Amino acid sequence: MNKTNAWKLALATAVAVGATQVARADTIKIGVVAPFSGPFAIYGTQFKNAMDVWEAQHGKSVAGHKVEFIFKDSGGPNPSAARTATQELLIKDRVNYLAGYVFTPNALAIAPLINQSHTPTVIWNAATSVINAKSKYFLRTSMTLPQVSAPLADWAYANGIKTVVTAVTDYGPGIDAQKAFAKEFEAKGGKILDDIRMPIKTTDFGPFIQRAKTDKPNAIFSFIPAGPPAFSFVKAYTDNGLKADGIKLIGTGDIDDETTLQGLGDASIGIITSQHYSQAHPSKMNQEFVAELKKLHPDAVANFASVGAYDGMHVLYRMIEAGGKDGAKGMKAVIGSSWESPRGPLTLDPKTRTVTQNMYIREITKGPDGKLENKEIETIKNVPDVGYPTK
Amino acid sequence: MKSLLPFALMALVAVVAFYAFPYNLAFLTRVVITMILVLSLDLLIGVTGIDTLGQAALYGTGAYAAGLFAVHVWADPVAGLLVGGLAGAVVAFVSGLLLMRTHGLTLLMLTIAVAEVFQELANKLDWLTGGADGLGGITMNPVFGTWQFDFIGQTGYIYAVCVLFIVTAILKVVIGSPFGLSLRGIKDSPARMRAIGTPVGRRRVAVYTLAGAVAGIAGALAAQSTALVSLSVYDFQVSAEAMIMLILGGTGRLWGALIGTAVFMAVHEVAASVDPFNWLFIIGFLVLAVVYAVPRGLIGLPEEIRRMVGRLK
Amino acid sequence: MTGLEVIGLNKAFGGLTVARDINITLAPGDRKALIGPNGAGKSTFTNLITGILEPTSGEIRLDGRDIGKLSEAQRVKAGIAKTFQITNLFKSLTVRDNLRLPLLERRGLTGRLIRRSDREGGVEDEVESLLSQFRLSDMGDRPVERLAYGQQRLVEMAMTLALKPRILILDEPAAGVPSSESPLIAEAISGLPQDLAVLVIEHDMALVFKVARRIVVLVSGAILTEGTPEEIAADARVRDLYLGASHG
Amino acid sequence: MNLILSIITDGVAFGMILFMISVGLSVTMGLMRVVNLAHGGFAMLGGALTHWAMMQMGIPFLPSAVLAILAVVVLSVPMERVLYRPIYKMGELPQVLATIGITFIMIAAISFWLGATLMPIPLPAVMQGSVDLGFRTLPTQRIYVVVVGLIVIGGLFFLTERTRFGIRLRAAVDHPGTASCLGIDTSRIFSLTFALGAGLAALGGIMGAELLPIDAYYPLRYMVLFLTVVAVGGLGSITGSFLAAMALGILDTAARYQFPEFGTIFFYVAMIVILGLRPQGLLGKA
Repeated sequence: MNKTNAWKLALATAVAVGATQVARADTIKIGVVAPFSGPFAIYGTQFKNAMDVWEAQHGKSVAGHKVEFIFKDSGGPNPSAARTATQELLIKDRVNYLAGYVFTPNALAIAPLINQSHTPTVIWNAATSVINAKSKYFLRTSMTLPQVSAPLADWAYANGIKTVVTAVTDYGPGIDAQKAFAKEFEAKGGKILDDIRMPIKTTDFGPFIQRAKTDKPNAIFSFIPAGPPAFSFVKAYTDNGLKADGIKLIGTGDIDDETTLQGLGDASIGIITSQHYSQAHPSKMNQEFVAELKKLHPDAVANFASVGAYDGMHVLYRMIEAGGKDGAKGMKAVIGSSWESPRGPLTLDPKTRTVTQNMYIREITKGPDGKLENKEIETIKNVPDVGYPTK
Repeated sequence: MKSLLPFALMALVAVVAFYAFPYNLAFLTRVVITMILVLSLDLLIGVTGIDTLGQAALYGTGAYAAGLFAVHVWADPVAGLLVGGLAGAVVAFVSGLLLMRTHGLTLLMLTIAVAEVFQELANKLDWLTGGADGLGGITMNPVFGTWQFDFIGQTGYIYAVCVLFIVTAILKVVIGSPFGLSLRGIKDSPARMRAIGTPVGRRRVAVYTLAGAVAGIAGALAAQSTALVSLSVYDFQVSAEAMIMLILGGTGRLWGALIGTAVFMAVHEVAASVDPFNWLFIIGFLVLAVVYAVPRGLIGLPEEIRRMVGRLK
Repeated sequence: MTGLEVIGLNKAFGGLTVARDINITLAPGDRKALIGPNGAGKSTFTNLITGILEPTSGEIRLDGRDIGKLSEAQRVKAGIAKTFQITNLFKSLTVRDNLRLPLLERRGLTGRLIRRSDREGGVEDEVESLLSQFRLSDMGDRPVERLAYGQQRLVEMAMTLALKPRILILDEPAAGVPSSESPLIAEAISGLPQDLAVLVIEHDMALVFKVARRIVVLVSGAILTEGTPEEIAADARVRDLYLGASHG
Repeated sequence: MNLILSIITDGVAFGMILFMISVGLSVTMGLMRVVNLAHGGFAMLGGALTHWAMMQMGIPFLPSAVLAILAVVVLSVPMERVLYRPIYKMGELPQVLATIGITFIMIAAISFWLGATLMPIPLPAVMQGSVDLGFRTLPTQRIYVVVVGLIVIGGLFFLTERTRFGIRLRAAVDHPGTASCLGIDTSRIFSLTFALGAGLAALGGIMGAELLPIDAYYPLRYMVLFLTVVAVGGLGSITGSFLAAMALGILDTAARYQFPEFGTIFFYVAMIVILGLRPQGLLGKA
């Protein structure tokens, strides 16, 4: 095969599609790659629900451009499926923008593609800092783990927690979260008594909790990816009666996100987590967001994935508004811009292309409706992605 | 001549697919790679009667070996394939020394366990493998220094199809050889093979090693075409789906492996794009329909139809 | 001596002795039969000779060489082969393939990956001559599972013979064969090469007396007596113990 | 000393759950010679139905659990008749394919009906909190798990050793051909055993939901775990399943206490060693 031909075709199909057209009433296509099936299908559901809310509030077109979404199921962390799906979106469906991406390897796998096609890609979840360094076309409306865990260390030390046992899932993000927390906590003068790494496929967390208990720390810090293991971990904490011994549980918001919160039971009251979003965030915008969500999907709850997608929609719409099909123009318009989100004020940091956002320290309490909620008790303002690689 | 007919048909399908789905070449490439993996499984399950659920251990090691070779040593695709194949063979040989002593459920579970151990090791050795983030930074050189991997995946597809042809042809020759005949003998009756003086244990290890090489080549191709290797190459799902595709297509004749893979992945792709949330229903019903209607797999369909027509007469 | 010598063979599973001080010789041209009631230890004896079981004590010699430590496969290479009690063939393979396998194995060719299995000249000639010897030429390309049972037994014997053994153990060659097909088996045994040492283990007394020149009687893992068919037929103990009991 | 006691208590509680879910699988696999990958699906159905009854219908824990188990049992009988019976004679590979298909449909049905979220089962007040054992505290729920587990194994012993059904069941497991010759109605035994296995799985799913939380993908997520217990215990052996579940539970727990960083590897290496030494499982027939 002739390589120049291939390149021409690639350019014709994916890169320069309509870059010079400014005709109105055209259709802008956006590919959404996320797990819609499989053990992580909850992410796809949360994304889709939040998109419905956005469309209900802001319509299906912007500045005269019709916006069309094409969904591709990536399953779990499966870079080859994610890459194939993305390639098809770019070549066959000729999408102008990409969005979604829940897992780090999936996002990393498409970096070479969007570098060639120059397609702005809004990451709605994947949370490793290094992703955005791999392509300047990545924009991120979720967060990065250091953003979340470092502020929690400050809060913990300031609130009488001097000794901590860390217990994190034994894989990249878990270790990153542990390091970010430990570094900050020890810098303040706190002490890490033990660092427990828990295998990814752990089912019974009781032993880890027992082991942590023997060290008699003021608190256990934990990061476990949201889902069944996080749920069992918190259950093991509450069931083993550590609260009575005065050992607090603190962690990233993954361990008590809204999709599992009600199942944790009243025993979980008092658990402290840090994250960028709580369904109970007391702002008018958030109340409207949640109200609209409940109207469209009565059983749904809003969590971090919801706002990742909702703000992702904001970024996509602003880009389309400014540039239509011209992704470069669109990106120029949104990078550095600030806006109000259901989670609070956001700025798309020009350096890291991840949103700078408030971090909230939340405590599980019983809300006015008798249901459990993550009540925000402290706000750390404007936290950038502190983990972005400095060359 | 007759034996070349299926190859001609295969070539025709490959060419037609290339022109009929010019925008789905990435997907087609994945299908072709999976076909190679399923072929390796057919050599074990279909030909020799060794039921395993651990192809992921061989496939994944091939992928990591090829990925690491490309990043640290030489980014030549063909050399990478050989390295992947070699890695798969080595893992198969070493683990086979233990695994091939067992049968049935025990063998299934042990092969699963080996794949799980490899996955955990790859996670632990994150300085080498990139851990949960995956092994990135793979940029392949042009194939034979001439054909550059292009954006829409034409080179990747043609390259993978060529590898599939070579692998299928080699396996056909092997199955038709005295060695292959002895494998089919082992499937029918290991006890009898022993009684005619065949060292059955060694033969099983040998075929497992060969299958390891083929699975490793499939893994290497996957690593090269995705340009990233993640822990998911060792997933139980990889082994399990390969087995489903093989049984779906029909075991023992290689063509069943190809048909099963093509049908399963095509149905999955179409069903998932029609309804990303509930496609599993479709796959479930497809699988059940095949079991109850054509227990020997899709490759037995023509005969089954002939028999039904015969009954009507 | 040439041939098989079994000297003082014992086998015990825990406290249970299943073979007790067995001494048997089998020289080229011998036609011996091993008989005995159910549970006498005939299968154990076969398994000890072919290497499936390891003896507790005693020696097994082939041409004066101790083969007690050799594996099953190695003993086949050394020249000891047996047929199976219940047909144990490669059911999905054709009759020709069933014969090719032992022939290829005997020549040490089954490790070959390249040549086609049906293109080895010497092997193919031998396949055809075995087929005609056992009158199976018409059905050579049929899968074995589609053959009548008696014919399957013949394939079984042809396969074992293909190994060119010097010691042939026929383990109940007529088991399960309808009596109408039984003469086929006797005829096939009579047609075996003259220099072959044959040990027949059989229940069918008519067959035993037709083919055997000497008969060994095994009871409770030990040899009761050995003699010509006439001597055995006249032996009162054998009558009581075996012939009378099982035919009565 | 405390450590050892801790390992044993946690290990036994974990092992009991593994036992309850896996024993039905072991017996059905031993009896019907069917590789039933859909077994975890019954545990999931039990959990999901309990969740649904409690959260959507407001029924308390105990009646919800009982209703869920009954529903699973009732469902399993026609399933065995229609879906399983044709595959008994088919050989392992079509069985794998058929039961994985059944699993897929179960998953798709539950995620269609109840969504992809976790389905928590709130515990009644008596089972909440923890109990002080002197050397440590133990979640009260685990005490119930152990007690229920002991009742199950006691009941199974009574059933297999002391009842006509049990004698026939053992005969059918040990000599499948002979049993039907002796006039034992094997098809009825298959039905009853299958239903019993499904019911036990549902019970295990509900009792184990604290450790193995229920969601639609439960049958695939824990399939390997349950099969491990069956393989290590030996096909068809109730005692074997019990020993295997206890051994794996305690081993796994010990690894978590002592060297969590090698947890998964340790579990699988232990399994490789056990099965390498005893390919038929602890109490499997050779």
